[in-house]
Amino acid sequence: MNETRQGFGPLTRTGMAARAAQDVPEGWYVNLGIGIPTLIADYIPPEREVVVHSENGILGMGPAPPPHQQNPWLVNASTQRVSLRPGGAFVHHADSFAMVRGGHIDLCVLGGFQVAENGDLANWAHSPTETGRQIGGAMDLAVGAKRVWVVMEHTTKDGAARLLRRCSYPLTAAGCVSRVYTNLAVLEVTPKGFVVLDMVPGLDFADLQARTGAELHRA
Amino acid sequence: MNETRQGFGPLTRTGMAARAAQDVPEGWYVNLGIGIPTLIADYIPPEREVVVHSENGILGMGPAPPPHQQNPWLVNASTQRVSLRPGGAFVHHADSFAMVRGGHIDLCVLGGFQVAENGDLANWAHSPTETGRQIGGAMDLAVGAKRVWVVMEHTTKDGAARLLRRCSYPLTAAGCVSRVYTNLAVLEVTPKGFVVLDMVPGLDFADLQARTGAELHRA
Amino acid sequence: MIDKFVRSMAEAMAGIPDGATVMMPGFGEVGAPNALLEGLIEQGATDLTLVINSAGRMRVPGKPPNAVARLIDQGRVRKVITSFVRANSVAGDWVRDGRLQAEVIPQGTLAERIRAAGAGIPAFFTPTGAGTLIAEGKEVREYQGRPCILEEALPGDVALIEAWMADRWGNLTYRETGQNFNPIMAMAAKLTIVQTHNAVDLGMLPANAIHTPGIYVNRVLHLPVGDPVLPR
Amino acid sequence: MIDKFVRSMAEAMAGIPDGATVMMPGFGEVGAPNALLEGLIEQGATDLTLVINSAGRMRVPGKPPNAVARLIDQGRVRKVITSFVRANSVAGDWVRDGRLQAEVIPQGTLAERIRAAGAGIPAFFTPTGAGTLIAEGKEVREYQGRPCILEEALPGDVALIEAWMADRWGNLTYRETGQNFNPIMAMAAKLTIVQTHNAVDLGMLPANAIHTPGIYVNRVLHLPVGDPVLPR
Repeated sequence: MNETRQGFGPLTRTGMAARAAQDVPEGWYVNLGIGIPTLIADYIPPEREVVVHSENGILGMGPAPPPHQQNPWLVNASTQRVSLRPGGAFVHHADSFAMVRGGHIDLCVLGGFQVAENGDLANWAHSPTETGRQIGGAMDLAVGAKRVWVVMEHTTKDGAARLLRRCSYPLTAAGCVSRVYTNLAVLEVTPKGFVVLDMVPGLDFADLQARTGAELHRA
Repeated sequence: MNETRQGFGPLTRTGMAARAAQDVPEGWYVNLGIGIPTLIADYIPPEREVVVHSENGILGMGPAPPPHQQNPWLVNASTQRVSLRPGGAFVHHADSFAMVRGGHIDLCVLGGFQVAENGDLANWAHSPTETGRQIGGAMDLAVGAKRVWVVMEHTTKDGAARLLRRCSYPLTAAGCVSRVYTNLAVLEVTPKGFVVLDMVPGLDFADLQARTGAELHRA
Repeated sequence: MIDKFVRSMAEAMAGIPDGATVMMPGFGEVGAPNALLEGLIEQGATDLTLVINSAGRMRVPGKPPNAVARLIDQGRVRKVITSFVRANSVAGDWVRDGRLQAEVIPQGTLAERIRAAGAGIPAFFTPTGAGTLIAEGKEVREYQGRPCILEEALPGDVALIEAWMADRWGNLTYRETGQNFNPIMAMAAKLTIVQTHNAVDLGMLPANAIHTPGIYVNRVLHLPVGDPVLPR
Repeated sequence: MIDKFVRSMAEAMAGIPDGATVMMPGFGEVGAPNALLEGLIEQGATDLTLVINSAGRMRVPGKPPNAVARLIDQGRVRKVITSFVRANSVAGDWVRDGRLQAEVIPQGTLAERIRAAGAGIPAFFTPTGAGTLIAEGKEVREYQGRPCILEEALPGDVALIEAWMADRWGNLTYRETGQNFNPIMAMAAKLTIVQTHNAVDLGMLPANAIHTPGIYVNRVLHLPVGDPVLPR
């Protein structure tokens, strides 16, 4: 509480991924969205078996292979070349999304534009009328996974809050988010709103509140 | 027209199957129901490639193998041991019925209790209240196949008509039957009703009409 | 390390509660989880709803009833959801006497309702059964000029699965017509319990030919029970 | 003898009419029927509706647009049904100018609507998209306390498919992530046209690992086109 504003270190992208990775237990089936969520796989210790799903038809995805082992037929949902772990399976798109939509994925981690204190997520468009519409699998994942975590910067580049009372951007899904990992904090979405589970060292609660567009609660 | 009632020979079960087999062209995907329809496969010449579907998950079913080649894991929809033709595939029940319900089966041949002149089929129950209800895949096949043929005796053992103006038994599906092969005749179901395509030698039209509960039309 | 293998039938059956909806695949005896069904009979759960393609064979003099018939005959089944109830069967008797509810539906609708439960589809329209007794009480809507009825997903609490090969992640393959209802029931149940003829090391099943990915499987019991036995 | 192999691209493309709904699988460049798409560009059909996961990549200076973008840029596409339209793409420009309709929907709903068309399901409810812009104009009904929206089947007139192996009955297998939309689009289209890397004798594909049974396939063209090329 006696730190200055300059006294804390926001997490980097990889720092956020590593922090979220701590909370993924062995045996979970997880889908890791494009961007920072994809990096989470690199921070799960190899001895902790977590089965990674990719919506283009991989269950049991492994890391990017060394260049001489790359297989141009084996790409992830970001169309990056990846590998398959022993025990992995390939399926078609309807079967892949049956895993998602049927409630079989334990955890999906998505990037976000905005998260509201009621769990609403906005991560695909900035306005209802823009030409570009990149929905992809986000709506299916947000609705279908047993748990949805969001990893994103706590504020926009301009300093505007991304954690809000209500989202102003078009929704991806209503009431779906259970936890948010930002570069400043880890927050649980609860019936009373955002509860702060963790903050980066040196950051105080008031500072975090000042960067947040909804009321924060202490754990 | 000058034959006596005793002057014609009704087809046997295998005779009916052989007659229907004549009309199955190369390249069709067909499902052959339990009973006489199953026998049709034996009368399709080996050089005429017809792909037989069995709803328990076979596409490309072959005949019963010799005893020393029987495979207890390979049964048809009547749970008889069968074989697989080169090019055959095994699928699960939802994928098998997707072939049926999705309109991909060119022809399904079913047994029948009653067929009406509007194409209605009754082949699963004799009353709405009986305890035994053996629906199986008949409703799916009757609705889903591109064409439905029925193979059955022209009359019941008691001599009652099975070809009727309207079915009195519970329906399997409405308006689905396009052709009926009986032990006496081959009939097409048309917008004006039953049209007689073929009769066993020695039977005359009036005799056939006398055994039929709906008006017959000449081809 | 993920290891879904269990060491005993008791472990495989643990926690199946009274009142559960139990899915049982198999077509004839092929792909039928008969060992697990014996385990369930032993385990004692009652007031069950069975989802099963056929509610049991016809009575054959001199032949003992099969396991499903015995479970029914013990009064432990409240309801069957099935595509066949034979009049001359144990299930038929119990239905006739009003001691067993039977929801008899088209086999393809049964398969599709199970698949829908696994795939997160709460309800769908289908032309199958429209204009028949099956349509009674169901919403009807026309698509492409054909009447279609609204059918709901059919989820299970437990699925008993018979596999040919399994690994410790619960990936499964089946033999020949042994797939039948197994892959979709594994998808549709909250607790999926497998008996497998063969246990193989992780990575031994070909990745593009796994019939049931391990995500759908909770427990695997290695039981080399031998070939299916034909009823007749 | 059933023989679905055709000898030329012209034969493969014969009869695709103006106004057709054409389904194009592929995720990235993997499983994308690029040779057939070039054939379609050559063939000349216009006023097309494309069903495709992504309506085209972002513009990259110095890189030529891909085949889908060229088809759009020739004014031959009336509508895309897709899960991605990028603002900075050929499709994005045409949408912005009002010369291309875009129905942008969730990827899983896209897959399920295509599968539904293949499986004879005219419509289904899904929670995906409920409470979002996607739900506009759609019927909403609650199941298990969740709002669900009614989505209709998405059939095609033509599907262009990329397979790894094919036989003369049209049985297909795919490599690694090359399955993606291929098996379901093959099911959903009236006319399914395949380019295959490998042609094999009947009986060579393992019967319990065929991804697309031949019942869904009309024409197969043997074109060993080589590995997919990554966009970047």
